[in-house]
Amino acid sequence: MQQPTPQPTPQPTENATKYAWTVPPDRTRVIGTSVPRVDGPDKVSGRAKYTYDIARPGMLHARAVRSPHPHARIVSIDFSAAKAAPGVRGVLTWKDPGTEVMYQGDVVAAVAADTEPQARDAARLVRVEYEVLPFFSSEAAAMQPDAPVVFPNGNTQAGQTQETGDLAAGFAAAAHTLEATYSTHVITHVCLESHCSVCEWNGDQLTAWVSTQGVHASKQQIAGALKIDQANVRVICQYMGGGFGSKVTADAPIIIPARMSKDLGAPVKMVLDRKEEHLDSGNRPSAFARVRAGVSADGMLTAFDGVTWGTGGAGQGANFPLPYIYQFPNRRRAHTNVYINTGLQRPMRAPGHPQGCFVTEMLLDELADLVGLDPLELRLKNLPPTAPDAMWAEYYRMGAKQFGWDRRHPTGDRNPGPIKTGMGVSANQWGGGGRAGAAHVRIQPDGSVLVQCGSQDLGTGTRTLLPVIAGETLGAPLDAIRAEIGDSNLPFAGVSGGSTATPGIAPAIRIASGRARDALFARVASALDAAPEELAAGDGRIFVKAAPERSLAWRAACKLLGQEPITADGQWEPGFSSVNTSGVQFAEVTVDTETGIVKVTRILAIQDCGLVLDRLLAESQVYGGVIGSLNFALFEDRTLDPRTGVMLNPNMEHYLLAGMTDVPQIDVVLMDMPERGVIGIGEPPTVSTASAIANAVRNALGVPIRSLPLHPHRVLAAIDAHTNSGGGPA
Amino acid sequence: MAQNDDPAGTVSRRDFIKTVGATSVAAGVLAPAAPVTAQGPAALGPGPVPVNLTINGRARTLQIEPRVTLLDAVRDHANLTGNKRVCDRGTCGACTMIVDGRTVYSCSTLAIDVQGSRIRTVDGLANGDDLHPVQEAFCAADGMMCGFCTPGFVMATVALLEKYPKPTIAQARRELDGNVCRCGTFNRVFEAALSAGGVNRG
Amino acid sequence: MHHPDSPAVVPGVQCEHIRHKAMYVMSVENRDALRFYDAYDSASYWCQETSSGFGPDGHPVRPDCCIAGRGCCRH
Amino acid sequence: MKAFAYVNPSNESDALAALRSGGIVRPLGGGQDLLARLKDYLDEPDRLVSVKGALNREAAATGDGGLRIGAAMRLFEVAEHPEILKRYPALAEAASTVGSPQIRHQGTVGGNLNQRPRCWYFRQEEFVCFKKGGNRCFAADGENQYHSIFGNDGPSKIVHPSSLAVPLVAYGARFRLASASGEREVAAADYFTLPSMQTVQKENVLADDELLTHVILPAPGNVRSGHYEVRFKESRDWPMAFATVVLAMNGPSIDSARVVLGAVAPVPWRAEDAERVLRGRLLDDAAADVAGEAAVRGAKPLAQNAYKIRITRTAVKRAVLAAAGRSV
Repeated sequence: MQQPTPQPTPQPTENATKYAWTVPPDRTRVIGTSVPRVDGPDKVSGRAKYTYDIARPGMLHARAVRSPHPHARIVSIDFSAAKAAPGVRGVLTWKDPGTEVMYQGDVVAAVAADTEPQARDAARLVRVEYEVLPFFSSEAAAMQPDAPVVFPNGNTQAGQTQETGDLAAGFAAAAHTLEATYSTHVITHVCLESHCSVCEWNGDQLTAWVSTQGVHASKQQIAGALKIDQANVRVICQYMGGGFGSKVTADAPIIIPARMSKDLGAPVKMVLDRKEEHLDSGNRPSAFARVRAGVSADGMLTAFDGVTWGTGGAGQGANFPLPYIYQFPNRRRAHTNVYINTGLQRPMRAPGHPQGCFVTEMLLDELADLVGLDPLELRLKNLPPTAPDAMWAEYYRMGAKQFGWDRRHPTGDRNPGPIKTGMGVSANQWGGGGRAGAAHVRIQPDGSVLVQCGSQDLGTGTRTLLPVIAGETLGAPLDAIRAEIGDSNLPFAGVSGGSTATPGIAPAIRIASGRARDALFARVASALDAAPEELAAGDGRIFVKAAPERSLAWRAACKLLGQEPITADGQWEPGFSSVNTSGVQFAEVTVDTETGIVKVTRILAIQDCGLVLDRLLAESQVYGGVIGSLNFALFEDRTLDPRTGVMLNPNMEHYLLAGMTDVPQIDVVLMDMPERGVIGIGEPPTVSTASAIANAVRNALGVPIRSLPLHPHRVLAAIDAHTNSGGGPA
Repeated sequence: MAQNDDPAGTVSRRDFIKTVGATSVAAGVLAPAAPVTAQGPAALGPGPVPVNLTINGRARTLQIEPRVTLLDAVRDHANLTGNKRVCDRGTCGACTMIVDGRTVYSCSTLAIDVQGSRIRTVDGLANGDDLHPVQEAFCAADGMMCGFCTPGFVMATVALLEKYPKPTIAQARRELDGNVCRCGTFNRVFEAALSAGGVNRG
Repeated sequence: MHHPDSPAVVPGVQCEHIRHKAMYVMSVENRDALRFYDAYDSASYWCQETSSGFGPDGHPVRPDCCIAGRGCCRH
Repeated sequence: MKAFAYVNPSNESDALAALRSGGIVRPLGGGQDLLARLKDYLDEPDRLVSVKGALNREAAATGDGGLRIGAAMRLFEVAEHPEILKRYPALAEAASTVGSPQIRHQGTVGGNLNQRPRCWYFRQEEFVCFKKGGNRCFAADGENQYHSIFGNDGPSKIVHPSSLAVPLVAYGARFRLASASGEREVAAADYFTLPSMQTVQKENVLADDELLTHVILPAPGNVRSGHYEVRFKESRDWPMAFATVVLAMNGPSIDSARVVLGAVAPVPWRAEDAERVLRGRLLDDAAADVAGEAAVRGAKPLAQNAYKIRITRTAVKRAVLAAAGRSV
């Protein structure tokens, strides 16, 4: 593994001063208030058209034929019965006979028919003959020294050992050492809108409606896969039903309809069903860590020695950051990727971080007990130095007060009765800075404003950020501003991923809006008997800074443009956004020791995110991250049958997800740091909750549960082991 | 972690993996069915038959197969695409419609089986641009993110408030327990449910 | 993020068809990232030729094996 | 799902005739289980007979002080019915926790009793297990954490999925079964069948051309009942184990007891040891403890579900406490 090449931080430009986020004190601020999302009415009324809702005249429906086997060679594919079935218009071979399928759900072929049920019926009539091959359904199986060769470059791949400091000296300095193995499990993204697209050709021009995290990225990938010019592809995604990292790749559900629609001369739609979505649309890799760590008598971390492994499925890696955040001056880490025959991992909300966070935070709580320190104290002693992007110490102290940490009992609830309570904490960090964004702003003479940006809305509220930023900058009323996103014909923007979308596009929108505003000032200044630079905009008016009573209402000002609109463009520049967020979370749980059932009662999430653009939307991101992580901690768990490698819960019945009654009180504290500019927070809030919950369970029971999810059988087994080891009744 | 102690592939292939397609009969292949008994009602289908539905107050006749679910009939044949298909197995609630005053999973209801019922979908809730109070409350509280579960949650909340205009916390949680959100909007959906005003008993 | 994510794809070394998310994320580099933890590669890779995680030869797509010598590798 | 024909009879005799119309025919009640099975290609009938309009959906008093419930009564109606709430509260409680509001609005009494197993091997088309005419139970040595700890000597390790079956057995209910050639009554306790090689493809004695039309509850007498479900996830999930206890009281003492367990065996499981130890005891904390201990005596866990023993013990204990009017 290679270190990333550090690059110089770009220097702020002239625009960064000219259009800095600062707001004159003499007018109302839009940014940072709670503006309801502009497309809320469309979403609550069902008017919002997702890719899944798109219907085109003459549209056909494609359905994949998928391998039921975890590993097999395709011997033959017989389409004859499928071709004869009602409504069938075409078939496609995705993998040729002689090649191998590597996991259950791997695509072999596809059919297209007039209706979706016909396509589903016909796909079942495609007869595929397989030669079944050896496979692995678990990491342990693939790691056996005498395992058959299933993956040609090795069933496992060891990374380079990374070592910092002097491990032997670190352990020599330790008053206590701990050896333990921790693990987290595989979960799938479960986007409610499954992966889907509609592809339609007009001559050599392809229009693709895609449920995607990146309209421009999809355009590039589709063109690459089809070997056509990027200029001939247009990707549209007005609304999308969740991605969580899995919708960056242009995969079979896009390329199959693109190819079939070309061949068949009709638009083709392909929508995965829930089972396909679980099997073949990505997952979060598993993580195992066998750790030996040392701590000094006064609670300073001295040494960390970790051997880690995990699987990202059939040939993909599973690395994760470790140790996480806390400073071990002497450390060693050796990681091995293990390949098994399942669907491939894809980035999933904060890739790697929830795993590394779990291992490290669990370890820290155990070390704190060895030393006899409050776990919060141990953390405070071992954090990196405080910096604007590393405020954990301050947040821990603040959160402890708000959460009532002083009511936390020492490890093991001694109260009588079967229901035990506990508290836990955990920290997170994330980069959250982006640089890919361009925007176009047009002020029309009638006062209406068009803001365009080729980003897309993953659910974070991107569309709303356009009028919030433009409204703030232009001083125009929000309802005069129309936002256009989700179309690759709009100015370039990067994918909504890595929490980079907002920091990527917000500077571009700010600059384009600022330029448009300056152009407007130049055109209306004479009407206010002022020089352009003496003007300001806000609260729906253009006014003279020194004499605000000399003003023009927004529409009156725009009327002065005559017939000529103002247009302006902007691109990301440094100085409006930055990287790195820090956050902490507190969790309180009850554990029923007679059933093993964990209930989360309260979560406190403190998160910084630089400049808060829209408080309502930013808070929603934190709620969502917390609940996603609660699901990771307790409920969701991709379960494979060990004998056959077949997934047992590719549905939403046995693949458990929290419902209303399972969701606790969640208090969100957003730390507004406007001086840092915009930073994305889609990911960091989902890093910490699971480990805070697991630490709270440990605090309740007096015994750690080192594997997720915290299923009752694990909780009861831990209680039993503790009791049997003389730990007394938990 | 399960140990794969079984040498790969030794599970008998007779047990595992039914030959795909062996038992399938595609739509329309079956001959039209004859009446079942001399006195009983005739069997309809399996091919398309006229199905009469009253959706959002409007009567429609759709030519559909008996196997078509209410959800697919409304979406694909009546072109009302507000409610979504997510799990398609009656577990997630995105397809929630109100039939004769009560919430149902429209993915797990046959369209042909609810003829004569009053069917309400999210598409019929607003009056033009005038949103239903529940919809207003969802917007104000940001009770949505990606919005894909939202139509189902809105319908479940409408039914909740028509049943209990002033719900207790327990009633609200319970009546909304049949819906799942993956983005994690629960707290704000809940806020919306408790703050929505002006909903009459349906 | 400044992911120390996916550092391993180098133009001219790996196949030109290899893809991973960071190519499309365009995050800002953060020189301080490494003060918290060691570099790691959590990326998932795919092949633009096949639109899947397996190359035209059916074998997994990864920076360590999408290199010269593999039949389908292109520079 | 495979395309099928649909029949909508308006009375019982037409429905029963339609069941004999040839090909594979299935009755359609609320459809909450059946449609999922059809979509997963676990069942591919040629014809569905909608029975909601053909079967009774009322709860009516019987001459001897009992209650007769039509199989088409929906679960939310059971949960809210004043007579059921008053006289058979464990039944109302069981109905009130099934699935979700949407499922309770659609699901019927008959459908709840006759639904097929939720075993995740059974539910995946790829596994042709005993229940589908195959020659093994994949759960026996597979992922069996949710499977049976009692009655699992036979070929199938499922747990019976019905929530209503457990209180109905505990209250001593009988089921009326009708076919075109006649009708019969079967005790709820005899309706559900432990799997043998001969019976493994079904979970009860209902013939393919029969319908379960009514549930008949005897007069409850001087009983106290309690019901407790252990649920990992509270929203829309299956209980991991649950128990109904019905205690015939003689003043403060228990005269006789019925203790029935759910989600632990291929049938609603009578915990006869627990019934024995409760007999003649005062209804108190100690009774709850000993009943819990006795109820799991003889449990035979599979490789991954020993934890269910503790959960089951807890369910029984808490059900007894609930009968005593106490909550945990």
